[in-house]
Amino acid sequence: AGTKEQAPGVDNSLQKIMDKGTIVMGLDDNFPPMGFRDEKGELVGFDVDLAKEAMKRLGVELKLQAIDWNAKEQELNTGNIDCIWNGFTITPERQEAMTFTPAYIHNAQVVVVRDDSPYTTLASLSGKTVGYQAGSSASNAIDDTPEFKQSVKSFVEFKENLTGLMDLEIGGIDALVVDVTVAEDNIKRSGKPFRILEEELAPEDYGIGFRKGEQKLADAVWQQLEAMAADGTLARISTKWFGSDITVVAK
Amino acid sequence: MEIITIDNLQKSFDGLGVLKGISFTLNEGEVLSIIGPSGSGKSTLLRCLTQLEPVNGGTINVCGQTMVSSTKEGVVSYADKQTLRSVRLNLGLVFQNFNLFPHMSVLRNITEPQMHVLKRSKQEAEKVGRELLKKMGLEEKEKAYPDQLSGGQQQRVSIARALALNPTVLCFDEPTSALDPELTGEILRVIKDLAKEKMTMIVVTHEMAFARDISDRIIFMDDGLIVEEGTPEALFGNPQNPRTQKFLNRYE
Amino acid sequence: MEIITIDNLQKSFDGLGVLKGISFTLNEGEVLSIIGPSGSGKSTLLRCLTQLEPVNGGTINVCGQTMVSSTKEGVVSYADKQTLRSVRLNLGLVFQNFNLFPHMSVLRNITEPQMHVLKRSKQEAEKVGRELLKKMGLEEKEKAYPDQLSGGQQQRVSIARALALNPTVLCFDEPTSALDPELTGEILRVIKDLAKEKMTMIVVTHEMAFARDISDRIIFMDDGLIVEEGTPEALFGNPQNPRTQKFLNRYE
Amino acid sequence: MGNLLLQMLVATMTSLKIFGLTLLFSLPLGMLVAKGRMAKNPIISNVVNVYIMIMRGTPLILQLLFVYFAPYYIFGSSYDRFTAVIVGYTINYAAYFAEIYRGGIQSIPVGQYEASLVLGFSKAHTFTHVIAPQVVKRIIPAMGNEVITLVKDTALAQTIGVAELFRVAQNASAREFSTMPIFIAGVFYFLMNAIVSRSFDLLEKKLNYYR
Amino acid sequence: MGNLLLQMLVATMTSLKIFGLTLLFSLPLGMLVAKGRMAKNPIISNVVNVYIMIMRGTPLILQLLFVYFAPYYIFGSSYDRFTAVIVGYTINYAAYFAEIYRGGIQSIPVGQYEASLVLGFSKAHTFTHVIAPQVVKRIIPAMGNEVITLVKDTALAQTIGVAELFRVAQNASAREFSTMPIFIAGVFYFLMNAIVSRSFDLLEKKLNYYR
Ligand SMILES: Nc1ncnc2c1ncn2[C@@H]1O[C@H](COP(=O)(O)OP(=O)(O)OP(=O)(O)O)[C@@H](O)[C@H]1O
Ligand SMILES: Nc1ncnc2c1ncn2[C@@H]1O[C@H](COP(=O)(O)OP(=O)(O)OP(=O)(O)O)[C@@H](O)[C@H]1O
Ligand SMILES: [Mg+2]
Ligand SMILES: [Mg+2]
Repeated sequence: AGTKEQAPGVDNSLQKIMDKGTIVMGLDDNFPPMGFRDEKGELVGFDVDLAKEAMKRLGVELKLQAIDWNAKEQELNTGNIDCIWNGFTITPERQEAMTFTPAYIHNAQVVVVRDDSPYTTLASLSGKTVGYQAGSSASNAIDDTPEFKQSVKSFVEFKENLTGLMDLEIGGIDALVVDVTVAEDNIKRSGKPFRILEEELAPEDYGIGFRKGEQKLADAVWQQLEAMAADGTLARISTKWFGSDITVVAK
Repeated sequence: MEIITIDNLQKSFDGLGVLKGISFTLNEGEVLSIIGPSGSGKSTLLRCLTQLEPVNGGTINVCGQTMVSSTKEGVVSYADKQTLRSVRLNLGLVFQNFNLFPHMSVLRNITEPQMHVLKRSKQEAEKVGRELLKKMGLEEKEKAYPDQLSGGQQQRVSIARALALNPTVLCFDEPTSALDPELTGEILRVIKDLAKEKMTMIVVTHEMAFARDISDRIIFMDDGLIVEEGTPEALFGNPQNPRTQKFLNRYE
Repeated sequence: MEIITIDNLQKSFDGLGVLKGISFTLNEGEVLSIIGPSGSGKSTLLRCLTQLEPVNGGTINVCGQTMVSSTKEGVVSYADKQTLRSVRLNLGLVFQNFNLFPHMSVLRNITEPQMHVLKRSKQEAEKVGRELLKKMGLEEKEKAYPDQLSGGQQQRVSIARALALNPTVLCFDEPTSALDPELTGEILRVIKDLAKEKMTMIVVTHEMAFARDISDRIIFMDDGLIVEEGTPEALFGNPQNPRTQKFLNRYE
Repeated sequence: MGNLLLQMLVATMTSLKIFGLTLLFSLPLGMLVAKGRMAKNPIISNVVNVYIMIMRGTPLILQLLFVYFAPYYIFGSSYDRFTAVIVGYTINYAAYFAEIYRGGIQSIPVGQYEASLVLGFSKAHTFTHVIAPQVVKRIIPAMGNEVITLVKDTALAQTIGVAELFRVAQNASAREFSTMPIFIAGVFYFLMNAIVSRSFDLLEKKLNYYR
Repeated sequence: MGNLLLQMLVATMTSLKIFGLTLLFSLPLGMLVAKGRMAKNPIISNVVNVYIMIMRGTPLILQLLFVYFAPYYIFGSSYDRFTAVIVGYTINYAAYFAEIYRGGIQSIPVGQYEASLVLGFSKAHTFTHVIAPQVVKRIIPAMGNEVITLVKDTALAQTIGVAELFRVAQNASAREFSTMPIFIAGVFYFLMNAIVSRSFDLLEKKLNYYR
């Protein structure tokens, strides 16, 4: 991994970004509230606000690039984007393949069900049909919860969380595994009768992903986040999107 | 015995009269030729008779069954389905351009109608088919497909197909006009043979010499009407109507 | 003056000889007819002459330019592109089935080659075109498209198209065989007129009476060879070769 | 690697099931639609025409979403996603097949009908024994093209969550950080289509016993 | 709602850009491919044939992913996603157009070439003034079908992250939790295709001045 012109062992990633003056951030433009398009078609969201501020402080221009989430690894590897910053869960496999910052938010994969359904625990979903977004960390979370994985009758993969939620609404699936942030946001905005099971799947951390070996760039971005935590910017942005400070930087 | 009686037959396309009151009778064993200039309504007459076109007025009676009749006020009433079907079976039609079934072998073209319409067994149908093919001089061709035959051979197969259903009357619409002169001979010979066997036939043709040769009676049509009618000798030897005279002049 | 000299012309398709050594000359102002049974190689001869088919041996000389020659050993050598082009311009060919350009108006069919090949201006080309159409009795049809014309009219347009390039020799390959008898007359009259104007022509035809009428000389071909050659009087009145006699017999 | 191939083979079975069931239902349904399109009743023929225009004028993905979700919003009830895929593909392909059938039927010379009528064939017999066999021969090339498109279109079933070949290939590709699985899927589709092509060629040759 | 429509119109512009650019490049490229397919040199014609078979035998989605990502793995460099979309669509549609061109060219009677030759037309002039105009007329119905398919296929550009109409509709649908935007997109596609259909009908009529 890493760009090819880079000599082995030499990390000039930060220098390259500073020289270029821009950094391209890849995100799924359909992943509220972390990143999505508002009514005007502008990319907005918690992660977008964070990235804008951090890059401003770093002194580079931020370019947002919507990508197909299924192809994010290729997008990063082929240099079409410089980082993935979009509620991106840190997993051991991903850490093998790319360089992460530390966690800036704790997240959990939760299970969304219809309000009128009888399910209250993971065990109660035994023999039922469960959905998740293809290529998302929900699939890893399920893999990491083998009893749950085995008890479920079948899994359905969707290209979009939205399709999954719609499918949940019409009863095509009994439950949808999704990030807690996404789940809460969707329930709030759609006003649909969904609820979240208390029992969580693997708790997880969101980080920012860079090409493997681009540690200097990752460190530089992380420093900006720490600074933002220190002066309260981070808390302000979190409150705007989630109603409270849920970040974990420097805590 | 009268096999076909047509009375005051009327037919128009889009309000334009094509048959303007045709009446004639056909007796058993008789060969009737219909001649006349292009557009005079000869084909339309055969098509009305064989139920390929609905008529606008008049009466058609076939083998004692009234196929269609109409009141003075012009209300046309066709017979019930059953009768129409039985009338249709009394009439065989040989098309100008054969209309063989291209996806069936020559023999199958002849057996298929027998099996479906007369409910003959396959064996019986094939026996009849082979006999007819032999009569038509096509015993070698039973396995061939229509496109592998010359036009004259195709026309003979289509005659055999019609004969296989034992029609009381066989109608021909210019059976040689899609054939080049060389092939015309074959077909005319076949029809002559049928005439000798006293097959009742109506032949629309522009082969004057042939019409004269085989017919018991000839009808000359022009502009939707029968202008003159008579024996070949009378019509060709001594035509009465000026239009007939003019028409026949061209052919001398 | 000799315009075309063909010597020992040979042509085979897939090793099968179709022209087996044809030699003749054509003089200025002469009308040469080529007759013979189907498959004797008449069309192939015209196609070799007009470069639509490559030859396998022999020499062709047109207007003093050697188009193709070959050694005793059978090595065929064509002239350079420039010469071939100029030879082609000396020869006009009228096809059996016209080959008009269906997407061009009648006038455009005639002007397009003049403008592209002779680099005439549009004005000049249209002037020539209109004159030729008048000569062909088609002055009213210049704006029509080929599919709106009868076969005979189409053939006359194709003759005008060839004439517009001022060919030294005009070749016809059965110019009437795609026409029904009624339309044949028009074309034969046009060719007769051209003969009267001393246009040099080669006419492949199966209209014996016509060949006899217009030709200065007639060649009878059979099986890739010239069997007999002579004036119409000699060839029709007193054919020497038994094959010629037999062929002409059919047409009496 | 062996595991990946196995997984892809399983997913290929799903793709083939979509393919097979769609053909099974849309081939006869297409005939009904064609009959409707040619109906003498102008209401029927116009309604069917609008249906055909919508099916041909909008993306299949969108039709799939619609077929799966609309019934819930309209009738408050829903059904199995695989069934929805089959329904969506079937009504889409029936429209395409209908137009091919119609072209084929209308190209049969009227003389074939007239000969059948005069010989006394029933309407049903005329259709099954005279017209249909000739139509089949004429439409084979067009049908071949459409069936090849169907093989490729099965890749869109993932839109409503059916794990067919292409979905599985994309997952594997993400998991292994490599385009290889997608490339392998390409080879699979190519092979399936090679088989379809070849079958239609053979069929065409087989029906060449007459012109 | 007004805002949504505006957004969708903007996205429609992207879809139309893909549509227009693809046509701009694939129409002439298709002619080159057709020439290659008909080349006397068997190596050229076979290579081109394999290319056509791959383009027709594998899903367009897969080709898009391949075109966008493969260059990096092979050459170590990558390029703009919109460019990749245009390249992907162009090489795909060029293959389809090539086969249509080839059918058209091969249906022109040999007499047209012979007449041109005997009249002394150059090869280029024969092609541009005699053959091509007749080919255009003959291929219009087939081209019409293919162009309609292209309109719908623009919806697949989202596979490599291009925000065309269908992507935007899906986003809006997620935001507003409603299928309405997708339905509206369907109407947009339908209208675009109605325009395409109508244009081809008019063109066909216009070229009907000769048979
Ligand atoms: N289906 C039709 N619709 C409208 N007019 C028709 C139809 N069929 C025949 N006609 C017209 O009816 C008239 C008689 O046609 P018909 O074919 O019966 O003449 P015909 O005597 O058989 O001529 P021909 O010797 O040329 O075959 C013609 O003017 C023809 O144009
Ligand atoms: N392109 C070809 N390939 C193979 N054989 C051919 C080809 N063109 C002509 N022939 C054969 O060459 C022979 C002569 O054909 P040609 O057309 O020159 O005869 P023709 O004298 O013009 O006959 P017709 O009077 O029927 O036009 C025939 O046997 C024909 O089958
Ligand atoms: Mg008639
Ligand atoms: Mg010839």
